[in-house]
Amino acid sequence: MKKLMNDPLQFVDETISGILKAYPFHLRLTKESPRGLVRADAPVKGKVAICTGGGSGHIPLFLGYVGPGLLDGVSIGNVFASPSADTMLAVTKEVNGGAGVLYLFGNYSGDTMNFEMAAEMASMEDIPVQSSVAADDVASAPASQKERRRGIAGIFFAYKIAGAKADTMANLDEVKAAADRVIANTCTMGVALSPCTIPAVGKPNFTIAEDEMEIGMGIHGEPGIERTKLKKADEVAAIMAERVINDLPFKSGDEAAMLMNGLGATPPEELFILSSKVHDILKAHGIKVYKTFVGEYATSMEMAGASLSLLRLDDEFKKLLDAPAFSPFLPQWRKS
Amino acid sequence: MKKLMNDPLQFVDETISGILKAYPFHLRLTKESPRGLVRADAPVKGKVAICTGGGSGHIPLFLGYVGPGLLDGVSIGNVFASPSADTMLAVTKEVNGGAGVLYLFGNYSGDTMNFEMAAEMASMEDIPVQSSVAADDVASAPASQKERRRGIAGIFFAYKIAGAKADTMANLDEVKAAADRVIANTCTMGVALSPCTIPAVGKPNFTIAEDEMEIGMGIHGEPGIERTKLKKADEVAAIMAERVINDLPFKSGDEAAMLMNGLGATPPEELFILSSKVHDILKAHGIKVYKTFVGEYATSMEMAGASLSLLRLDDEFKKLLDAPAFSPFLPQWRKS
Amino acid sequence: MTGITLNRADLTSVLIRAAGDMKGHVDQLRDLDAVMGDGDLGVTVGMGSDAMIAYLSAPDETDIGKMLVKCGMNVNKVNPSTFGTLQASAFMGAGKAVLNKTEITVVDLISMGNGAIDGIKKRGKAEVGDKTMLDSLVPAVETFQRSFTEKEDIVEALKAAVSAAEAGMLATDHMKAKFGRGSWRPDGTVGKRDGGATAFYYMIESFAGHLRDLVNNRV
Amino acid sequence: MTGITLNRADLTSVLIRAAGDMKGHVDQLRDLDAVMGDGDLGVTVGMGSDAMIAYLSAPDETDIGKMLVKCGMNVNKVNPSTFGTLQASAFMGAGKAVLNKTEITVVDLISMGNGAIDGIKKRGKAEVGDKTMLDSLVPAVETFQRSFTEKEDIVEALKAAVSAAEAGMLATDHMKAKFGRGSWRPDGTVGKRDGGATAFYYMIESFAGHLRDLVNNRV
Ligand SMILES: Nc1ncnc2c1ncn2[C@@H]1O[C@H](COP(=O)(O)OP(=O)(O)O)[C@@H](O)[C@H]1O
Ligand SMILES: Nc1ncnc2c1ncn2[C@@H]1O[C@H](COP(=O)(O)OP(=O)(O)O)[C@@H](O)[C@H]1O
Ligand SMILES: [Mg+2]
Ligand SMILES: [Mg+2]
Ligand SMILES: [Mg+2]
Ligand SMILES: [Mg+2]
Repeated sequence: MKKLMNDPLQFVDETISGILKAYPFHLRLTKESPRGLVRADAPVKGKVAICTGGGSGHIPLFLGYVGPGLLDGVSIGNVFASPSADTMLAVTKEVNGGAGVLYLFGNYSGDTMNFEMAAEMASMEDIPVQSSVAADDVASAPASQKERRRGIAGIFFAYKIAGAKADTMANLDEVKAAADRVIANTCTMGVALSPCTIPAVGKPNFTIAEDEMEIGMGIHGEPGIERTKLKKADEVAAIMAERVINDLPFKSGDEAAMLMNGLGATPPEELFILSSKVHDILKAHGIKVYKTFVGEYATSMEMAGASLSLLRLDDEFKKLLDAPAFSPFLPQWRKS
Repeated sequence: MKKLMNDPLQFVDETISGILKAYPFHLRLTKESPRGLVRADAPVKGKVAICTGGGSGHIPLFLGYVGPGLLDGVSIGNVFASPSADTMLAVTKEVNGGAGVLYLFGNYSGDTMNFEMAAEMASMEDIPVQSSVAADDVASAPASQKERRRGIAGIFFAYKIAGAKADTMANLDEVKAAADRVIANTCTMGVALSPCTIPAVGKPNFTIAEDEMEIGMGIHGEPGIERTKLKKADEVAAIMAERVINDLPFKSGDEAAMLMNGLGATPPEELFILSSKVHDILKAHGIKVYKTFVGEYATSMEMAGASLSLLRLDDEFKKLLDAPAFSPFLPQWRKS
Repeated sequence: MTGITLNRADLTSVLIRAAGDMKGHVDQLRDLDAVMGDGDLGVTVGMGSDAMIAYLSAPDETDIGKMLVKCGMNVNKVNPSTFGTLQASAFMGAGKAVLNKTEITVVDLISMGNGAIDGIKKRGKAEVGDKTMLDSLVPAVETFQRSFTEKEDIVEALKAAVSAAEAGMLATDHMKAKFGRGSWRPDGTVGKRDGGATAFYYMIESFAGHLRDLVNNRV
Repeated sequence: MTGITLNRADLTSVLIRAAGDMKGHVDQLRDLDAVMGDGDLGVTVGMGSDAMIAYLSAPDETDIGKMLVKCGMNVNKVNPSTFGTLQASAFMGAGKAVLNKTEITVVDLISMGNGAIDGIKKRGKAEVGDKTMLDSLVPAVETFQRSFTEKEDIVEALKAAVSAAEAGMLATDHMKAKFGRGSWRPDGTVGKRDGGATAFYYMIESFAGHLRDLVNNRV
């Protein structure tokens, strides 16, 4: 294990400490939990607050999405492990601006159960809470069982659009509806080339040969669809694109936002080579790309690999996607 | 070599193609060279234009720094190889808005000589050109021979500040003076944990044992100061910080901007653990951090490692550092 | 041997000892979880046991129900993994069944068992047969209840419960995982024993054993 | 054998053949560069030679000076590495020394050699002794000039120049690199031969050999 770290058991807390020192204008800890972070200006009066949370090791997921135009608070678990319900409750209490709280998180059983517990505790404190669960990984279950799918990088679109919706002062039901609609219209598929190591475990989470890749692998190393010889970028792009396009399915005439996400060790150059091919494939299918995002939006520490997410757009989504938002963890984007 | 690519000899051109498809609103090719990129709205009338360039494999260096508030054009070489003087000339002609052009690039002999040639050709076309050469790597030569040092991640500060200075409609001499002053006040030091592979070469550019690191290694794998056993993050942070602080030297009472840069495969979590410790060390030295940047600002493809850059600030630098700027390759920042 | 009652100290001593025993099984649990899941079950159970021991050694509630709820919350705090959360839900469900009591009877014990099952089912949505901890817990509680109702012999009932838990655990070998990480490749789970069911079997076995000792000592 | 003149076709045929020969040395050059530098010198020299051959096979300038300048620009275009850029500078310097000529004499050849040296020095700032290509080129040009001035025998002068280039190349073994990648650890370069000096030695040797053949055929 070759990591720049100190005590593996302090990995998460030291990361949080570095983030707070780097961006004190941006984030602060909750009073009740050292694993809860909220916008420095939380709560925003009258606005629906959005909270997320999940295991560490995925930066910018999850804490990098907290900020104006995005989310209000985040609960941070150990590496690849859910945060606890009481951290979630602490965050909920500090972000609630009187309009209720949406929990928006990825579909993993630990996270789901803890957010459920937190929601029950919050309702005992008279804070209205709703939940939206992102489940975009087409490789993890058939389309007919979408609710069983893992949540991966496509949650970025839900964060961005729900965050912008909340900024319009929409009510809790409306913000949840926007998030759910994004989730229903987002499909993602990934490939992994190399493993990563949980600091406290000390050895790689899976093994893969020098000339192999795994298609459809999850961001914690969950099994994919197929393990094959390493393919050319254009073939990999085609595998991801065809699978994602056919899942929703996306149709000729659709407009889409595209995210080519890097898992950690894969250089931007390779991501652009992949996304170049995906652009060509989408064009051939008559699907128009309204906006492209390329970079690291959901990582697995030093894992090599990439994922492609597509969101089907409508006019409301376009407007909300273009709305201003700020986080020092995210690349800049521009109105299209 | 485990890369998501097609023909290694097309690596750079396919990357550029992906970038242009992803960000058509942001960048366009020069008419005369397929390796020259300029701001979509170039030339900006009356503004001093700033050009950079260098080898590929370092994204966001170099092309990611082209944009409003930053640079106007970039020349792109093969992986780790200088671009050609005629590409530089093509870029120069398309960005010149009538106020002249500053070449701002890192200190490598191929780049230096080609920018010199380009400057001579530009002057034959009556375009006034000046050059500023970034040489911030304290590990590459003693402070007494600063002009021999390699240019690495610290060039980010020169880009940001010179870009903002040019936006004030300062003249060419003033923009060059700002860039030179940043360069004189920037020190960087890096460590590398693993090699990277030039696609056309196909094997790693150096070898290093599973339990070793190289202190002071350059971003192409140039020799460092010392190869040692892998140390704890706090020790690594201390080695980098002490060396950088003592080089300028930074003194108690100084204000600084800090960049903790990842070389590619090192996860953000580890960068924050390092930067946390650097914050503590700077505090102990009485140096105040005005602004912190953590992330990938100058990479070496899939190399693992990090570098620390410090810039000594004055009031003008602070104002220029805070000025707005845009690139889809860079994380967002905020006025301090 | 029917009319036994347990006070708070009795219950905490049994639970603390059972939690201590669990730490002898962490390596096996890690290995079982590594086959179908992510291999953290050993760590998870270890941390949960430490949290139980820490809280129950100096509980801040006299009400047994509230104490169990709080014990669950402490388990969840240090161990919000799937297992930890469901274990916490089990404690909270058990606690809710005996709120406001400072002494419990065997009938209360049965309610606690059913409360634990309800807590897990409500949180995890799984049923018996889905290859989870429920596959050892549910038969144990059911058997305990049936045996005690029929024979009114707690020692006998505890023995039967442990056997039922063991049979349930062994039966998971043949099941397909419907929940948790194994569920993404359910066919790959057939022929493999479920870690969560195994952990609950050991918990039940230890709890029953220490409770029997206590009962026997009292006679 | 003094009064030889070369037209454009003579010069291009000699240069094209010399460039072709260079491709037989790329592996050795790669290995030399890998020791002190980044190992791209083989690729670099190969690409530069291809560019030379391509341009000189159908030059679009009748003026020998302009043709050499453009040849240099083409070399730089495909190969803007340190070596390629300096090789381009050498061509441009040589070309500038014979602008507006469609035929050249041996005296012009000497001017071209000095122009090439000036081009490299101006661009690279290095001097003889700094462990660079200048260490084989400069003695070759100086020796050629001296020998031809003394004896007016071009064949003799070419032989002397090649020997001087070789001696210069061998002398780089003992030098410390002041420029290029080796200069960041100069002590580590002692005992190692410079790749750039070696490449220039081979270029000089081939150029001289093919020129001698041409001269001999003419007699
Ligand atoms: N929905 C569920 N309901 C009940 N038990 C479950 C459920 N999902 C998983 N389990 C149990 O939890 C065990 C795995 O726990 P753990 O290792 O903590 O999971 P993870 O690492 O995925 O968070 C499984 O062996 C199974 O017995
Ligand atoms: N400033 C200089 N002046 C003259 N020759 C130089 C200079 N710097 C390097 N060289 C020569 O160039 C050779 C290396 O060329 P090359 O491999 O292209 O360099 P790089 O890969 O660093 O761009 C060296 O062996 C040396 O002979
Ligand atoms: Mg887990
Ligand atoms: Mg597990
Ligand atoms: Mg090179
Ligand atoms: Mg080289």
